[in-house]
Amino acid sequence: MTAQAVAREEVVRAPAWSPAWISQRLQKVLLHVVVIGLTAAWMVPAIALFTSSFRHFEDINSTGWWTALAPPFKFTVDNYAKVLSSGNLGHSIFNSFMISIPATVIPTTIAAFAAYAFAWMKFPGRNYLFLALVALLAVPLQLTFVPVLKTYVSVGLVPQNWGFVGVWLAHAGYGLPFAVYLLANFFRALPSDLFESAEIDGAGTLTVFFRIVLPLSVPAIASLVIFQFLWVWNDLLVALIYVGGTENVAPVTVTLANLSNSLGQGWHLLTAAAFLSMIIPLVVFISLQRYFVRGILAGSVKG
Amino acid sequence: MDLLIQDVPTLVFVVVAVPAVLAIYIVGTEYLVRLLPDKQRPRVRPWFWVGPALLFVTAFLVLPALGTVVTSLQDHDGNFIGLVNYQRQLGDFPTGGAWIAIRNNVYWLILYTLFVLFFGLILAVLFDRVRYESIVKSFIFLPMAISSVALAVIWGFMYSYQPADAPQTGTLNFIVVNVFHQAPKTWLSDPTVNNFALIAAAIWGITGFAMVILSAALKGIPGELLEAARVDGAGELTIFRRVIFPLMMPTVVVVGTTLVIFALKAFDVVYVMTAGNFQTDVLANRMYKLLYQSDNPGGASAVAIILLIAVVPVLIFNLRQFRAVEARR
Amino acid sequence: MASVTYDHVVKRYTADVTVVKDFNVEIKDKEFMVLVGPSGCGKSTALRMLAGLEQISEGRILIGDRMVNNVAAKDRDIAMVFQSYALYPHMSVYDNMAFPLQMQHMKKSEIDTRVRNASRILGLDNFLKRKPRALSGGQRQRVALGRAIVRSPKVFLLDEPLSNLDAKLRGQTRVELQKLHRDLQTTFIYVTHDQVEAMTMGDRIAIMNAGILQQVGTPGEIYDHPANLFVAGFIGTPTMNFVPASVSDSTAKASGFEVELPKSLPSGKGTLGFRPEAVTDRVAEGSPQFEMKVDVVERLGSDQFLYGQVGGDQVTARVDPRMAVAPGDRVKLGLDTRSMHFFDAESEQALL
Amino acid sequence: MRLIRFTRIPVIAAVAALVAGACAPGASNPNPTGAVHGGSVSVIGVWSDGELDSFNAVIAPFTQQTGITVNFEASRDQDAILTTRVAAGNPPDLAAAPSPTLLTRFANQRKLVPLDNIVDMNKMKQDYAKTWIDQGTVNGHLVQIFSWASIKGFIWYNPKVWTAKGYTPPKTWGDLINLQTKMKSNGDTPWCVTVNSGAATGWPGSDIQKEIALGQVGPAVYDKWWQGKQKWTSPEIKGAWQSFGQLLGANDANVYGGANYIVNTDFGKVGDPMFQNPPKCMMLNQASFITTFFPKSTVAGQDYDYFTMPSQNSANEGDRVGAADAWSMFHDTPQARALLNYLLTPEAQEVWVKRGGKIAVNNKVPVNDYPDSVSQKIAKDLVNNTKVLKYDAGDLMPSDMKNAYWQAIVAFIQDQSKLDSILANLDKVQSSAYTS
Repeated sequence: MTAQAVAREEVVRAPAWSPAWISQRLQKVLLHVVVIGLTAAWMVPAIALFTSSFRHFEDINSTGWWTALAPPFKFTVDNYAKVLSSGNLGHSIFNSFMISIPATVIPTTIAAFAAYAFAWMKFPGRNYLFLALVALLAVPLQLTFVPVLKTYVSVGLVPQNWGFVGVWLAHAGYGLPFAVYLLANFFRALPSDLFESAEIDGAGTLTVFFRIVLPLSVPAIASLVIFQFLWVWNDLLVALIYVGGTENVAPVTVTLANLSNSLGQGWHLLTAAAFLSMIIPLVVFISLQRYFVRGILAGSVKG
Repeated sequence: MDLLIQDVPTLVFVVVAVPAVLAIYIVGTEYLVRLLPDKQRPRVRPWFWVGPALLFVTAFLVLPALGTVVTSLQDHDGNFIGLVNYQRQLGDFPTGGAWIAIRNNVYWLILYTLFVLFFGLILAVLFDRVRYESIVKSFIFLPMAISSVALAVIWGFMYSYQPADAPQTGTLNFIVVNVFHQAPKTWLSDPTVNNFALIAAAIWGITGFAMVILSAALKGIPGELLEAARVDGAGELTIFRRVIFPLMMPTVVVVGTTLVIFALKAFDVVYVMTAGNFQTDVLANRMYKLLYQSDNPGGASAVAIILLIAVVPVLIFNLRQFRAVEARR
Repeated sequence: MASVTYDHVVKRYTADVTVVKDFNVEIKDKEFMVLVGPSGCGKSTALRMLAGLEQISEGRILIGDRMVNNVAAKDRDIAMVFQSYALYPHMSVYDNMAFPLQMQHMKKSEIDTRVRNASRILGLDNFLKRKPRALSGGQRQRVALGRAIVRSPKVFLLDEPLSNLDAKLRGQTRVELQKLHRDLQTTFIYVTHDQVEAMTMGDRIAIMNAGILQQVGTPGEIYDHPANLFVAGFIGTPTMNFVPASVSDSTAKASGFEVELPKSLPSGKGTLGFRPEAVTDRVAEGSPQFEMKVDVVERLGSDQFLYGQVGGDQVTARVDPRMAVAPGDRVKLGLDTRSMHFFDAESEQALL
Repeated sequence: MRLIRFTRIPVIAAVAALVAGACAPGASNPNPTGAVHGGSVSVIGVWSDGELDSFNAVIAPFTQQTGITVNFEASRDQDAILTTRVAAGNPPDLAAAPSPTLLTRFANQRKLVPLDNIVDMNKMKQDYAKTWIDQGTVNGHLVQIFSWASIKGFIWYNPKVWTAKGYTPPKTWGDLINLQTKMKSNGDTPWCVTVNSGAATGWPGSDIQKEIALGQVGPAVYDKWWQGKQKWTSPEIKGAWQSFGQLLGANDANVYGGANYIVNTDFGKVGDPMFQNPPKCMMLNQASFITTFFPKSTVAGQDYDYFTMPSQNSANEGDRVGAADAWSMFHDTPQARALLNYLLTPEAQEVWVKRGGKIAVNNKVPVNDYPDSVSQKIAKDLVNNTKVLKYDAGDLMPSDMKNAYWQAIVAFIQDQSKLDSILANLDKVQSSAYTS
C-alpha cells in the first residue's frame, strides 16, 4: 500500500454515525448534487438542440423544443437523413482530417521545441520574446489573410499546386502563440531538480527533452492537441481563404454551412449537422482524456 | 470511396513525416551545436529551438501585424494621414466611433473572463472528486466542439422571442412567461440585456477550454500534498484556498490571459447572433465590418492596433508572474 | 578517489549580490566533508558550483588535479543526491538507476550488474519495477542514493539528503550513509543545515555563514575551539552561553560573576563564551561560583538543563539529572574554567 | 481524383521545403488559348443547398456541350472571401454576387475585366431592360451582367381569407390606407413585417420604404437620393418614411407582434402568421422570392397572391424596384467567356426560372416557363406593366450608408417619434460615406 493510499484511508474512515461521519456523508451527497446539477444546467442548450434535431421543421418553428419531450412523440430522422445524404459529406469529413491532423501535428511539435527553450534555456531577451509571442494571440487573423495569401500566390503555394499545404502552414502559424504559451507554462512547472539531476547523470539537451520533458508533459500536450485539433476542425474562414470552398477540397464546416442557403433557409438542418460534426472532436477529446491523470509527477520530488 | 482510401497513405505519410522531419531538424542542429566550443553552446542552442516557431509567427503574424500598423496610418489610397484613422475610431465619445464596441469589450473582458475562470476552476475541482469525472467533463466540453454557426442555432432556441399572446418557443421566455408570469423579453435586441445574453452564450461555449487546462494543472498537484493537508485537519475550502489555488496560480494566469485575449477578440458569437446590431458591437466585429463591408482597411487596422495595445497590461502582469516563478526555483 | 579543491571561489549573481565569497577548502581523497551553515549561507551554491550546475564567478575548483570550471556537469565524474531526490517519476526504480549509465552508453549487461549491485547494497531488490510514486520516503531516498552509487563517481555530492525524512528514519539513514562511505571508499561532500548531522557524520566540517567560510576542522576541533562567535553559537545544543564581559589582564568580569582566564588578553570589552556543560552543580574549589535564578527546567533523562538569569545575563546550565530544582528556585552553580572562550567585541574572533 | 493529383506528390516536396526553407516550384497556370472546349472555370458565389442544386442544373447543359468544368465555390462569407482573394491577387475567374455593391467596388479598383468586347452588346440591348445594362456599366465599361432578378413592391395576401372577409386588392394608396382601417375595425391585424436578417437586419423594411419613395417622388429624385445628392431630411425622402410609418401605424399597432416581434423575427418567417388558422395578419410586403419561404403546404394562386404597391403619385405608377444576381469577370479565359455568354442566354436563365424563386432578366425567357400562375403573373407584370425598373437604392449606396440606412429602419420601427433625429443622423453619415 502506498503512502497516499494510507493517508486516504485515514481521512475517509470516521466511525459510523459519528458527527464527522454524518458531515462527511452530507458533503459527499452535496458534492454529487452540485456536480450533477451544474452539468445538467450546462446541458440544457445542447439538449434543446438535440431534441430539435429530431423534430420537423414546422414544429421547431411553432412550438418550444420541450413540448417534443411529452406525448405525442412526433420525432423524425429527416434532418439527419437530409444531412447525411448531402453528397459531399463523406468526402468533406475526409478533407477535414486531411487539414486538421497535419495542422495539429506541425504546431504542436514546433511549439514543444520553442516552449522547452523558453522554459529552460537562458538567452538574452527570452522573457520579452516570449511575451511578444503571447501578444500575437491578439492579432486578428482577418488582417493576416491578404498579406499571407499574397505571399502564397507569389511563391505558387496555391491549392491547385500544393493542395492543403498552405492551410496547414497557416494554421500552424496561427496556432503557435497559444501552443507555446501553454506548453512553456507547463514545462516551467516541472521541478528544476529533475533537469539538474539529469544533467549530472550525463543527459544532453536532447535526452532531457525527449526522455524527461515530453513524457512528463503528456497531459499538457494532450490538451493542446485537443484544442488545436478542435479549432482547426471547426474553422471555416481560414479554410475558405487558403483552400477555398470547391467540393473536392471543402472541409466539413464548409459543407455544413452550405446546408442552409444564402437566404438562411435550411437552418434547421444545422441541428442535425451540429451533432454529426461534433462526433469527431468529441471522440478526440474522450480518447485523449485518459492522459489527464493525477500525479504524473508524483514521487519525483517532495515538498 | 476509393478516392478516400487512396489518399490515406498521403495522410499517414504526413503524420509520420512531419514529426520525423522536425525531429531530424532538432537532432541535427544539436549535432551542429556540439561542434561549437563548450562556452558557445548555451548561447547558440536556444535559437535553434525557438527558430521554427519564430519563423512561423513572423511570416503569419508579425509581418502582417507590422503591415497593419502601416495601413492604420494610411487613407484608402495609401497616403500617409497620421492618426486620422485612430481619431475617427476614438472620436465622439461616448456613443460615436468605436466607443460602443469598446464599452461592450469591457463588459466581455470582465464578465467573460471572470465567469469562465470561475466555472472552469469550480468544475475542475469538483469533478476531480467524483468517479464519473470523465463523463461530466465530456458534457461540459461538448459545446467546444460546436461550430459558431451551430452555436447561433442553439442559443436561438434559448433566446427566441414570440409576442406575448403566442406560445413561446424560446427556453428563457418560456420560463419568464410561465414561471415568473412576466412579458417575454427580447433577449437579443434589448440593449439592457443583449450584451449579457451574448456573453452568456460565449461563456457556455468556452468553459470547457478553461476546465480542461485547469483540470490538467490540478492533476499535476501531487496527491500527497492534498492528503497531507487533509491529515493536518484543513477543511476542503481551506485546502482549495491555501494549497490548490496557489499551486495552480501559474496555470490560472495562462488561462486568464488567454481568456482576456479571447474576450478582446470576441467575434463569432456576436457575428452570428446579432452581427453587432442593437448596440452589441464589439471591436473584432467592427473591424470585420470596416474591412469587408465598408472597404475601410485603414479604420479596420486602427481598430486592430487598439486591440493589440489593450493586451499590453496583461502582458506586464504575465512578466511579473513568471519572474516570480523563476525567483522561486 | 579524488580530492576536491576550492581555490578562492566566488559566486556572484549580480554586481551586489555575492552568495559565496572567497571560498577556500581542500577536501582530501576519500574524506567525508560536511558543509554546514544556516539556510541561505551559500553552502548549496558552493556544492552546485562543484557539480557544474552553477557558473563559477571567480577562482577555481579542482577535482583531483583537474580544473573543472569549464567542464560540463556530466563530464566531471561526480554524482549528486538532491534534497528532493529528483527521481524521474515516469521511470521505474531500475530505470532511474540505469539512466546515468545509459547516458554513458554502457553495455546493457554491465548496467544490469551495477544496478543490481547497488540495489542489493541499499536493500531495494524488491522494488526495482516500481515507479517512485509507489515508494515510501525512505525508499525514494535510497533510490536517489542508488542512482549516485551505480556510477562509481570520483566524488559524491549530497545536498541535504535527509531533510525530507522523519526523525527516526533520519537517524537510521545517518548510520547507513557512514557505512556506505566506508564501503565505497569515495570522497563525500555533504551539505546540511543540521549541525547534529555535521558533527556525527563528517570527517571534517566546513562551516559557512553569509557566503563566507568560517572554519574548517574535525568535529572535535570545531566544538572545542570555535574560531569565532558564529561557529561557537552554531555548533552544540543547547547553544553556548554568551555573556558580555570586560577583560583586564586575565580577569573577565561579567554582570554576575568574575572569572580568571588561563592567559592574559588585551584589555577591552568582548563576549565570554562557555558551554552549558561548563556550568554545573558540582562546585569546584577555587573556580568561580554564582547564583542562578531558574526560569525553565528541562529534564532529558540523561541530562538536566536549567535556563535562568545570572546577574543580568541569560545562562544555560547542564546539571546532574538527579538534582531537584524547580522554576523560580535560586541555585548555586560552579563554572569550569578549563573551557572558556572569549570573543573580541569588534571582530567576533575567538581570542581564547 | 483531382484531390489526389494535387496533394500527394507536392506533399513530399512540401516537407522537403519545410526543411530546406526552399520555395515551392510554382506550377504555371494552364492558359489554353485555342478552342473553347474542355478546361475549367472557377466561380465564387453565395448559393448553397437548393439554390446550388438549381445553379448546377443551369450549368449541366453548358458542361455537356462545351466540356468545360465549372468549379463552384459557395460561400456565405462572400464579402470576406472575395475581398481577401482579390486583394491578394488570387481571385476566381468569375464571381456571382447577390448585390452589385462588392463588384462595383472591384470595378472602381480596376480589378474587373471589361465585358464590352466579350458579350454581344447589340443582343444585350435587345434582350435586356436598359436598367440592367446601365447598372452593369461602371466608368463607361460594362463590368457586370445580371442573370436572375427579384422584383420588389409586391404585397402578398391570402385570397381565400380575403374573399371570406370581403377584402379586395386596393388600386391606389388611399384605397390601401382605407383597407388598413377597415381591417382594424374588423379586429384583423393588417400587416406582417419582419426585418431580422443577421448583419443585414433592417433591409426588408428598407425595401418597403424605398418602394414608397420611388412611387412618391419618382426616378429622378430616387437616383439623386442613392447618389447622396438628396438629403434624407428633405421633404421628399422624409415623406416616404412617414408613409411607411402610416402603414406601420402608431407604435407599429398595424403590425402583428409590434416592434419587438418585427426586429427579432427572421425575415423568412414573415409569412408564417399569415398562413396560420385563423390568420394573424392580412398582408405582407416582400420581394418576388418570398414565395419560396412560404410554408410548403401553400399553393400559388389559391393560398397566396399579390398586388403591387400602389403609388402615391399617379405619374410614377408602374415604377418598380428590383435587384439581381450580378456577375463579374476577374480572369479573361476562354472558358470564363463561354460561361458568361451562356448565362446571358434565355436557355440558361429559364432553367432556374422553371425551378422557381427567380425571375429571368432576359426578356426572351417565355412566360410559360414560370412554374405557377403567380410567377407567370409577375413575369407578365414585369414585361407589360413596368414602366421604370430601378435597382435597389440600398445596394447602390456605399456600404456605410447602406448599413446606416438599415439600422435607421430598425430604429424607426422601434420608435417612430425619433424620425427627425434618425434622418439627421443619416444626413451626417451621407456627408462622409460618399467621399472616402
